[in-house]
Amino acid sequence: MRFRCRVEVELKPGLLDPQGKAVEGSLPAMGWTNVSNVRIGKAIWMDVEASDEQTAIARVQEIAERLLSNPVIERFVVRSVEEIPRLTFEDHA
Amino acid sequence: MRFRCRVEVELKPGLLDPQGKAVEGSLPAMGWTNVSNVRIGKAIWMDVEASDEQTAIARVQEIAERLLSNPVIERFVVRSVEEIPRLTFEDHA
Amino acid sequence: MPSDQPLHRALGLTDEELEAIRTTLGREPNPNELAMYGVMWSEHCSYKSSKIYLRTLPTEGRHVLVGPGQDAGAIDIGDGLAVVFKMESHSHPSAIEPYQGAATGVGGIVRDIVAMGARPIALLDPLMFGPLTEERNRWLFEGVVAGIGGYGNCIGVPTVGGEVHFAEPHSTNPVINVMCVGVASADDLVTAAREVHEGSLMVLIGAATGRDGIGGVSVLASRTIEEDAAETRPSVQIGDPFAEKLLIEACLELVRRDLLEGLQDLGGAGLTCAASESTARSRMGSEIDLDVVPLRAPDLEIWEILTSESQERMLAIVSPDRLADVREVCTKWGLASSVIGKLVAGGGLAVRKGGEVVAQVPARSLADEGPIYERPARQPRGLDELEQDDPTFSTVKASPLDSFLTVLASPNVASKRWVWEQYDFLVQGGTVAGPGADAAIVRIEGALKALALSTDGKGRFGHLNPYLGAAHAVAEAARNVAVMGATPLAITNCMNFGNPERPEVMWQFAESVRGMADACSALETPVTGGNVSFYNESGDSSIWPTPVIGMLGLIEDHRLLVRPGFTGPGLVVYLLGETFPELGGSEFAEVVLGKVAGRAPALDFDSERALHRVLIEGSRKDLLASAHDCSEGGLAVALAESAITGNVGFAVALPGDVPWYVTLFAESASRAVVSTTLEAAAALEALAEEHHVPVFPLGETGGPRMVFDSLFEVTVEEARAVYEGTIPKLLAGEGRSAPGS
Amino acid sequence: MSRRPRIGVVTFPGSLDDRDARRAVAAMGGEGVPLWHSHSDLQGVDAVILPGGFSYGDYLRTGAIARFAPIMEEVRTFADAGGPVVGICNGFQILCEAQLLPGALIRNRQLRFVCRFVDVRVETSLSPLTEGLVPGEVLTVPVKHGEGQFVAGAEELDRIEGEGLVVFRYCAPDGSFDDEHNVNGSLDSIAGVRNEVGNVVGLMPHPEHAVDPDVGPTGGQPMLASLLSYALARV
Ligand SMILES: Nc1ncnc2c1ncn2[C@@H]1O[C@H](COP(=O)(O)OP(=O)(O)O)[C@@H](O)[C@H]1O
Ligand SMILES: [Mg+2]
Repeated sequence: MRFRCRVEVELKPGLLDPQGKAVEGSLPAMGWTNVSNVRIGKAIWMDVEASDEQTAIARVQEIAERLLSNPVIERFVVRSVEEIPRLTFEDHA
Repeated sequence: MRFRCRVEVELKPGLLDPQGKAVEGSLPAMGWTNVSNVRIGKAIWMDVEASDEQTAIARVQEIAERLLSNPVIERFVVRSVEEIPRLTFEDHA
Repeated sequence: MPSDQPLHRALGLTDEELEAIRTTLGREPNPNELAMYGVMWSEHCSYKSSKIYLRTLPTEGRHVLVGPGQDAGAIDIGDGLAVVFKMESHSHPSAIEPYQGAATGVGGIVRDIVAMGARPIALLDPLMFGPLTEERNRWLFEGVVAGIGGYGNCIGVPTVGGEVHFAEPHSTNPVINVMCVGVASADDLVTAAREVHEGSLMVLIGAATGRDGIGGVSVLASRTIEEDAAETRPSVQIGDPFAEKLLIEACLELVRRDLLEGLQDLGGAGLTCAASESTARSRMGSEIDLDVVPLRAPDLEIWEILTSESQERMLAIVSPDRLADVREVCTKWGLASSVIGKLVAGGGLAVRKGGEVVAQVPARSLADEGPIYERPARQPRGLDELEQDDPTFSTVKASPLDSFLTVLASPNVASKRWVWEQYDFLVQGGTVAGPGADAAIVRIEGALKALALSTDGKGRFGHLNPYLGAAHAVAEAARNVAVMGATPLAITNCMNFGNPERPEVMWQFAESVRGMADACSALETPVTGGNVSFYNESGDSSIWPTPVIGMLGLIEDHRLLVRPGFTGPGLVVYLLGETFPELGGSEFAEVVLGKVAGRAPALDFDSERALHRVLIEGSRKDLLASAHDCSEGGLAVALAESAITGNVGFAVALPGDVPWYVTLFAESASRAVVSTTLEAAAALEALAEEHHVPVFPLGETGGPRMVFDSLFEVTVEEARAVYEGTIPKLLAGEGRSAPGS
Repeated sequence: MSRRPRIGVVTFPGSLDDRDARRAVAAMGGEGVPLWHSHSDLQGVDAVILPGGFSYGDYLRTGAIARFAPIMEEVRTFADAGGPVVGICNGFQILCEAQLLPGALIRNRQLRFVCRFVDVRVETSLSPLTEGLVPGEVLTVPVKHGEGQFVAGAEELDRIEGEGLVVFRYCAPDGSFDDEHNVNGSLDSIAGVRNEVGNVVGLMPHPEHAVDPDVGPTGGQPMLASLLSYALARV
């Protein structure tokens, strides 16, 4: 079976996110106030062939740990689309 | 009230995603097979002060449209954390 | 595709063009064939409006190895080496997606150079935007610069020069040109003269074909922006510079090991263009099989495969006995290679899919026999009045100091450091003089020889007088090379214009070509290639006619090069060349008097050549401590830049019989500010006199201040702050229009 | 007469300054030995340089994919045995990803690529690039990167500083530190670090682009001279 999985990677909380900060800084001049705490991470999607969802997620977990994130500065969460149906673009489902 | 919101931006389907392609291409050599269709997008989090969730989401929608994406090559979805509680890192909730 | 009009019109073909296709084929074309003719006969690919004019350009010279008509021109620089160079526009895609538009522009021109078998060693990027006070223009500017850097930096080709101009007409139509320069051993050049054989294989190398950029460049660049807005939007492509880097290395290894009979990039019009051009060039026919083309999406239509502009692909012609070696090289670099067809007898291009012939047309009819138009041309109304409105003798209310600071702070004049610091100008280790000098100097590996490279466009002059605008662009590009001590050899160019279906634009084009031709003949710098970019207009706003010239020069020993900055105190400063009362089209007239009007400065080719001789000989005889050409902002800016760059002040005396603003700000051609030691001064004067170049001692260098006679003085530090600060400040929001306005 | 040290320079897909590094090594009297990413063989070199560039396009994260290349196993073994390893720019990023060096490199504070000649101050003589140099010495070398901002968690940074692992810092021409000269916003102006043992060093500036007086300042000469003698001393 094929599972569409999603890894979200972001900088660890204590670290400054230069990109997020820049976006936040540009908002007021464009007329948007009341927005704070902007952080920019990655959303990585992939299809995994596996016998069941748990196996698929375990595989992605491993990939995320070793390749998709750098533990020195980042953390991540893995979800399969089954778990988060409403999150996705329509055709991902 | 403050709402934590999340925008996910990705390249439109059909467009080449060089990052996803490079990651996918490197997986077999690292021992991971059965993974395909890797696409890398952005996950952008922000806190929005607003009277209700709908207003917050509308604001983020606007920001995503004007600042965070270019409709020529990208598309996006906006969600507030209330809608997707299980997706997040613990302290995002 | 919209269904409310006949297919051929939806594909951009006229009824007459359809008729011509019917005549060629002797039957009704099928939809796939129509799509192929649609892209190949587009303005962008066929040059149908410009061809009759381009034929009048001088293309021959003793250094020319390859002239116009191939992927890029080539110049012999001696020692068995050839320099390959070409410029191209990517303005239309960049106007809707600046990062990717500019990035893929770099990728495309680099592949043109690689297709000739040359290693790309330098990039230059002439750019034009609307004023940075508008948010959208800042977005375009920042995105384009990031895109050029993002792609060029990642493939390891240094971006060593270019230019940036700002003018209102570019608000809706930014101009993005990129020039690439490569070097090959003359024996390795992959030219049309190579022998190809019946039965040789067509091998597609690199990326898979996807739905991105279907009809992209050819369609986008053959219409005006508002026609594009909705329908053609998705045709922007995403660049993959990493794939390009691998493609460069693989192709150059194939060339070095002599494994190829031909090599062609896939750019505008994609596979259709590459296949038909290679086939036509081979004077044979070919059969290609679309089932073999690697696809990114399985459901691509036939016409989509044929016209997709997916990036980072090349088509090689390979003899069957070399195929294994070719595949091995591709695999080494991690690239796919697919035998998609072969050369056959005859002159037809036959395309198969699923075992059936889905298109069959004479290759030459696509590649070489497109329509040619002699479109009506007419001088724009009001041009004479515009020339009459000359600002040279207007009353000037601003003080000399204020005028100076206003001109120095103009974004056209101010330092472009913010741009070029985003480019890796050092990689490959050959950059002897990078951005910031009049010309970039890139040394040939292992030799004292170096290339001198400059790009120049003169939009304001062209607006007033397209003939002179083009001629000045050539002269200034040559002067930029000569001030550094190099000899101008040849040019490439990119002609940026509005809609050729308007007679006024066609007239501007014809005049520009005439100006370019005259200047190139006079300066003995033949045209080896170029690109025409039409349809740079939207609504009633068209860009100024702007041919951009890419000049190639050569200096035999790079250690003799002369730089623009004053090298220390105690030097004698001279002005070479004569200043005339010419403020028409000047920076001063625009930013101080608020006028883009008047007569463009005159240009005398003999004076220009004489100046070059003095500069080049002056460098060879080591008579020059510094040299910098006078262009935008006139003498005042040339002096200020020499001081700011060299970090040393000066005091100059100015002639009293001419109004100060003419002396300081006229943009008369054929001039340079030079400095020399006291000991060499007499020899320099003698050299100038020998060549009949007027030489005026202005004063000397030294101290922390720039002293302009009794008119005003300003510290070098203060001037530097203005000069360096302008663009960063504009981008940081100072001087911005209010949000929402 | 001692032999010429053989300095291996690894080419990954997307490496760019590999030829420049070999040329610079040769100019300084060594021999630059090309090494290929997919080979598991260091050809008996005396030191290894991981050069600058955009390995795998710098996609995902800089250095993230290259660190899995077969040759990196050999580099790790070589480093563990005390062999000198130098990472320049992308090479530095790869060494951090491989956790052969502490910290990480993220996008420049200004979010733009920067190509500029900068001054760096030598902070320790205990590294292959600074063995003969005196702490406090200022060298002019170019940087050219988009992701060179050195970061580490607070504790890790304390350890890096505490153990004296900082090799270079961005500085003013007089050797003082300030925000203006911190070209990419790195923590503590850090431009280069070493490992605990002192045989592995990484830096964002490019010494290989600063050895030839015809093309610019020569602050890279003393660094590469140090590498060559360090490499020979081990043999
Ligand atoms: N403005 C010009 N001046 C001279 N030659 C030109 C000009 N524009 C185009 N050419 C020549 O016409 C040929 C076709 O140009 P182009 O389609 O841009 O090349 P390519 O097919 O490699 O993309 C090239 O050889 C080019 O050098
Ligand atoms: Mg071409």
